[in-house]
Amino acid sequence: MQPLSRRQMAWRAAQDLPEGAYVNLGIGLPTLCGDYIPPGREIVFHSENGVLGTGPAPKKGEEDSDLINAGKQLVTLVPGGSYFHHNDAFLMIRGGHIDIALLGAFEVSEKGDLANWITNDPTATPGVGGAMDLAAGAKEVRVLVEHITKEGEPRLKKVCTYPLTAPGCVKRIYTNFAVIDVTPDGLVVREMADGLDLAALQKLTEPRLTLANDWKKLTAPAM
Amino acid sequence: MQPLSRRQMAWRAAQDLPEGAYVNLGIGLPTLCGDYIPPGREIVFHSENGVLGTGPAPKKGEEDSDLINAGKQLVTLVPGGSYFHHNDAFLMIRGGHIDIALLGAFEVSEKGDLANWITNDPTATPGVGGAMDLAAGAKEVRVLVEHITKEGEPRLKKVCTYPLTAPGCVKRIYTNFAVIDVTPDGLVVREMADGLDLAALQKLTEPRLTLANDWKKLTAPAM
Amino acid sequence: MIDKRVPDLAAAVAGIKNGATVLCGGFGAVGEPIALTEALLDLGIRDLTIVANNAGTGEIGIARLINEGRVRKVICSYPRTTDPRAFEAAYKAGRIELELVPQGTLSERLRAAGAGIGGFYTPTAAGTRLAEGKETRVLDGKTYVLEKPLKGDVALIAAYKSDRWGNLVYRKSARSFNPVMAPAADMTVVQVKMIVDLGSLDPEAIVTPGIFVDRVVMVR
Amino acid sequence: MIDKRVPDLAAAVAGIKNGATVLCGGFGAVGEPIALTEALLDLGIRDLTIVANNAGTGEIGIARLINEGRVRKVICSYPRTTDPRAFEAAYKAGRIELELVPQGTLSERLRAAGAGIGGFYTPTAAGTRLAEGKETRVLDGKTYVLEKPLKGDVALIAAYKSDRWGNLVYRKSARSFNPVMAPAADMTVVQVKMIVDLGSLDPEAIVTPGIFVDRVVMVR
Repeated sequence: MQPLSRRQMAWRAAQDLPEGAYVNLGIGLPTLCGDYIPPGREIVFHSENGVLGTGPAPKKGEEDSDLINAGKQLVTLVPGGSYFHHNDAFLMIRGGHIDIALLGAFEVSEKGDLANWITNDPTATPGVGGAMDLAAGAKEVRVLVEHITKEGEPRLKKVCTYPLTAPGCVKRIYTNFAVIDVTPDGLVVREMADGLDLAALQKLTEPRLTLANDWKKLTAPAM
Repeated sequence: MQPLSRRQMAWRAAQDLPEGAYVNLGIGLPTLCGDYIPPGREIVFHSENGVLGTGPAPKKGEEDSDLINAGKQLVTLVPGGSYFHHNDAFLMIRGGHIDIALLGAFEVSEKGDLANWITNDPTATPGVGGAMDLAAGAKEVRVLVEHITKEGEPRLKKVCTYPLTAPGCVKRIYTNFAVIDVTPDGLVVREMADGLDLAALQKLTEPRLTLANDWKKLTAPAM
Repeated sequence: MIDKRVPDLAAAVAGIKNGATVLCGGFGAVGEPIALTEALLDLGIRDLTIVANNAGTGEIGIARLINEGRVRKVICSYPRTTDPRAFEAAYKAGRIELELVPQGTLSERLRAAGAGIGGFYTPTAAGTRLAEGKETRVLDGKTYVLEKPLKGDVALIAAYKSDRWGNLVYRKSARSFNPVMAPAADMTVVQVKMIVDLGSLDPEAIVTPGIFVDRVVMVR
Repeated sequence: MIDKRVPDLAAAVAGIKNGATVLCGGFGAVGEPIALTEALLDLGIRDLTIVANNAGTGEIGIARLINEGRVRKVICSYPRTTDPRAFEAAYKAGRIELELVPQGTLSERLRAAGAGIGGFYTPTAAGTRLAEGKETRVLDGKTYVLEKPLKGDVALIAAYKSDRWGNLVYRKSARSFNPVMAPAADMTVVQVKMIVDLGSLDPEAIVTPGIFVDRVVMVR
């Protein structure tokens, strides 16, 4: 089996971002997608701390400590970008102006329920940030997540075991093994990594999977 | 008897606007107050169409058709003034950031109910503008109104006969005959025009008036 | 390449349908998108609901739509603006419906539509005729009226400058309702005096980011 | 003459009391009013409720207040920011209370306080643990949670430039929560990098008009 690396997962999700889309990239893995937009495609990245049009990390010596993204990394602003306050940033999110929110996850259910803000560890400090606003407000929510935990547990669940971020919000899931759509008929596999068949993928997934007739091999360039 | 002229009424109300106050002047008579601020006193005028720091009418040849006040008259901007959109203009009003709204009125009740947006004429086109927001939202509402109608009817009422703009909002009333405060004990006369006594003023006023111990003569310069 | 510029007014208003709810920016005639509003006439559409602060001035813009019988209803705060003859004639003849909304409530309802807020409690109009039939509620000792979002099928906006992404700046008090309405409709169309190169508007001073804009047309 | 400038940090925070609810602007350490926050220490006050997006970074600002035992409660969206050791230690020891609010709801609750809105219905958190115990309501077919305004006794704001009227501009993403909090408190105090002459800020680009500001102190 040839699962994707984390950077390959980000690459794969980035390929599906359409020209002209307003996109919010969640903290962590999703943020990497910004590095893999196909050349010539214009996409506007929204950051919930009040930036539209975030660009790549600054060059050495050109860092500006007042310009960060939601993950508190130093970024740049592309031509055409703008600054605004938190209320307008979340007006954009809650008001359905963000075309795609690409988020990380702990678990996703077969109904598209998303759990990505807290585990069941009572000793952990909770934190929610903008996750619930993005999950409830973006026009479309896509998730980028490793298919199984380090312990081998599936992250795609019949019912989430962790507290929800929002019910029924996820439309597409990118994992290191597959690309899966959440549909009214359940989870539909659109792409599978080389060396996997549906039976093997099903063993690593809790809810029932259906294979799309036109399914493809999940591939990404070496990186 | 020496009632004040309309310009003198505006002058009198303007004298009470304190240094540093943020003030909204209603359309019509209240707008004239801007002309009578004592020299050296800095007051910031708010206009609900998105201007803070409106100044006097422009000089001939310096008019800018994009710069008007709420009454749709051409105005200027003073140094330190700013522009914003309607939502922020009404955030200022509704959120209690306007220190004083000085409004016109059809009627005011002894409880401080204000009626200034519509009469009982069923053939008139109704219009409310920002009147209800100002009446409900300003820190203090003061009214500038002629004491009686052209027909000699008192405008200060036990109960307003016209539909309300807001209940219980008026704190002080400037008329051409008197300056009157709305208090929990009813209407208290602070100033009366030359030649009036309480009995004469009471005849022109529906609710019971009390004369303040330290009442003064209502005077204004000739203009 | 993101390019929201369209070549002419016909392209700017293409696709707007009979019965549409049309948000029209401005305050009186200042900041009113007059060219866009009048371009609706050539579409031949009717039964429009117009949302604006006023109900048209003189014989241009909204007033012209009303005079030509295209407007079924106006939602506004103050129809009696400078020279309201078109609205007054239609209203007195019973040819047009009026929903009167306090100016701040109008603005906040538009914001709610743009911000994904399902409803809000405002103190404005509590205890008055304009709150009749609406839910009221005492919160923290004060009486509030429940108001609902007001969303447009289309917003017609007038701005000063734009770039090809649809970022907008305005001039002085011509800002008014325009930035409030831009996020509040399914499609937002803007008439501007000038289109500048991408990156030449100050990112600190952009008032309406392009995310809220679908089409931009230059009208001199 | 309106002059909101004060000479030093002590004058800027004078009068803030034990038990105050203090809104602190910024996002993480960017745009955080660190000098003002630390000036609270010299007042000797305690039992503070801090409202901020995060709960302090490293050992400065809010983190320092927490380390010195001045904070009873934090209302924030994300205490686990870069280097949250001060909050984490206090939280795990049970010395500090946490009210976790989704970031957009936090921002909207602050706006409601500044805008005189008594409550609002947001879709955020509907169907989740953070809506437990709150009123929910279906409006136009969608489930919303009723949220209430969040008002401060004082707001501590960091801005880039000011004038003597308290008009403010910010720099890049250091804007964040600062303009949202400025209208949301009984008293708003601002630390700025530069104070300029009245009239030299572009009136089209002022982000926080001085009406929301009570005191301005320059901190280099």
